[in-house]
Amino acid sequence: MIELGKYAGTVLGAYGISLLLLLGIVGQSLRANARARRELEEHEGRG
Amino acid sequence: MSIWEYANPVKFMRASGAVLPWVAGGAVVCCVAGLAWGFLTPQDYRQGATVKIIFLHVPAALMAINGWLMMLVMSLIWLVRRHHVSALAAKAAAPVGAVMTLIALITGAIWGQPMWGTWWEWDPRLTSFLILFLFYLGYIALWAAVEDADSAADLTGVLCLVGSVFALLSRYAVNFWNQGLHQGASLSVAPGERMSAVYKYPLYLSMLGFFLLFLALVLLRTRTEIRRRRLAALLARENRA
Amino acid sequence: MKALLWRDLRLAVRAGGGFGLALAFFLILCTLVPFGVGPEGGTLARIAPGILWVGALLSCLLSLDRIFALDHEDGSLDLLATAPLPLEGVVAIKALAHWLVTGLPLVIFAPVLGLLLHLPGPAYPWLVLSLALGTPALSVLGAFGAAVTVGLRRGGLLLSLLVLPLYVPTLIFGAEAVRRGAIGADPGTPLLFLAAITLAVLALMPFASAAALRVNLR
Amino acid sequence: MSLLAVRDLAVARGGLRLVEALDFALAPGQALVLRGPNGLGKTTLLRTLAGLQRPVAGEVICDPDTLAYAGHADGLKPALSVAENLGFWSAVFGGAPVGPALAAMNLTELAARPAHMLSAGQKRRLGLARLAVTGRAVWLLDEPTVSLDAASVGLFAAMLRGHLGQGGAAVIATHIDLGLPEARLLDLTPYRAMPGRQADRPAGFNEAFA
Repeated sequence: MIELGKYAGTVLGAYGISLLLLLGIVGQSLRANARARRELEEHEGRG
Repeated sequence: MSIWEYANPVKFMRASGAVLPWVAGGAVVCCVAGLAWGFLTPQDYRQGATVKIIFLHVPAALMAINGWLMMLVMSLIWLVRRHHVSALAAKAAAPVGAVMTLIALITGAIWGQPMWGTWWEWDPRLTSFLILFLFYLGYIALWAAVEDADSAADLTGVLCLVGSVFALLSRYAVNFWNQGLHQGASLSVAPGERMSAVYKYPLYLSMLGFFLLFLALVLLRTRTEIRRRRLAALLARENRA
Repeated sequence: MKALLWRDLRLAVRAGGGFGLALAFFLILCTLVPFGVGPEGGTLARIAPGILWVGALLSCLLSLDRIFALDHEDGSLDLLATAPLPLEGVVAIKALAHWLVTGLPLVIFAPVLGLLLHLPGPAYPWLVLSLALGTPALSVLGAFGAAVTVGLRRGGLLLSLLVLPLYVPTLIFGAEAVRRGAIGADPGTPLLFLAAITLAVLALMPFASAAALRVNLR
Repeated sequence: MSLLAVRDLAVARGGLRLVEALDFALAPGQALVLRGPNGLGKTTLLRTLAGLQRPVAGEVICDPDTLAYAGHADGLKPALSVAENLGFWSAVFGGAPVGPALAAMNLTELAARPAHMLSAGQKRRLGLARLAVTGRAVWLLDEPTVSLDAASVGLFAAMLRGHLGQGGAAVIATHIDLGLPEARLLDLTPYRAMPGRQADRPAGFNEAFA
């Protein structure tokens, strides 16, 4: 385990929140894209 | 063949589909490597372990500004050349830019807490980013509020131009209003380098990672927008017939 | 152009609404602040410049959506757009009418509210001057926001979200001028910046507003 | 010499073409009555002619300072009187006297009444009287007779005929017979845009992505 000293909470908090936000936008983008693709394919498949 | 060929939705879909996996893969590799490397750097003698936050804060801040610049360029292309894909790319970039701004703000606040002794300091740079975040929110809200896609693209384009001028103006006004505690730009190519190589290379790597991540997200979201527009267009045509 | 200005002013006077409302709002706001921060004179005197400026700004915001919304609803805007007036001129005149109805009374009334908030004596001329220089910019920027949101349902809330960030530079320089006046420093620099912003905004924003209006009239 | 001509005109609403390949010309003294089912694009065509929106293709050939547009809404301010409302538009359009216009639509007795006290038909009459004070040659009228009674329709037809007699012209979208035998009829149905056809320049997002 690497040494974070007295700022452990600060650093881990910053990394945690940032990664959470990044994963959030990535996940939202992927979900939205999958949904748009599915809806479009359904529509085009129908005719 | 001119670059404008890629403004055609079909060509854009094909080209972006081919490029996206590579950009996304690169983004993941560079982000993970850069951030992990950054996390493992030794402590700074002055800032202690908090120096590790820089590997998030600086790239996010860069991408926050980069996102708005990209929106500005895309809006200009839309207003001048009327390429629909560029309007959608501007729309796609906004939420990504807003999240980057938020990350820069939050990491800035967390970093500032032990350094300045307070969670939020009305420092010019942080304040400017807060204002930039408000501009992002307004832009996203306007896209969401206008129903007709053509009007929405035009109105947000005009808003983006006006907003760019005022974001810049606010930056100078805020500087005038409060000289800051924030340290100067951390990356300087000037002699008398302020940052040692230990921190510099991981920082470059995570900047590259954030840039690729930004690019991948914008490409992906533009593809989403194109698909949504296509669905809406097909429905509109069926309603007509 | 003159006819349009007269009509807007006459409508504002007859329909009531805008004229007194902004002033009343300004008064209420400045009454509420001491309840929030306590009646201690020193504190009030210190924050008075900022409160007065923020109050003026919010009062101005209140009536922005009326600049174009009513004309849009009753079709006047379509007719004005096809009239022999440039749309940029229409926007400028309507912003001017808004300023005369909202901004000017605020400028005149602000010193009275300054008394309520213990504004230090030397600051009064700078308060009036900075508001007189700054409020036209608020009206013109507001007209832009109103032009962008004119056709929208629930446009009012969005209007605030779009316009308030645009008000930041004006607010900073305006309040700074009063603050410097209050402590006896030289308010010249912020006043110059304020005037520069107002002039630039007056010259350029009508074009952006007219462009937005044209999109919304399509 | 025509006051208004359109060549190969296409107009769009919501990013989809409604009417295309439209050609016509209006000489002084002529009136054109647009016919066609609801939603075909009569209003859109009139707004395009008035310059409120851009044509998707083709061109409108006219001097924009000769056009007067009257849409569904009359552009009246409820707080102002009839004479004040009309006086405002007269001042905007160059100061024609309001008296004759009031008389033409039988509004002289109502001149001092605030517009919010008018009936729907009276409001419409006031809106139409506005056309007379614009001094413009080409009137673009969108359903001008809505909420008018038979007598008022007669008044309007007489005013229109007078306007045509003075060398004016009019394009009118209406479903009723105005009693203007000299007016040309233009049914827009044959000009309805074909949805499937690929356009060289898309009208908007809906065409660009369809």
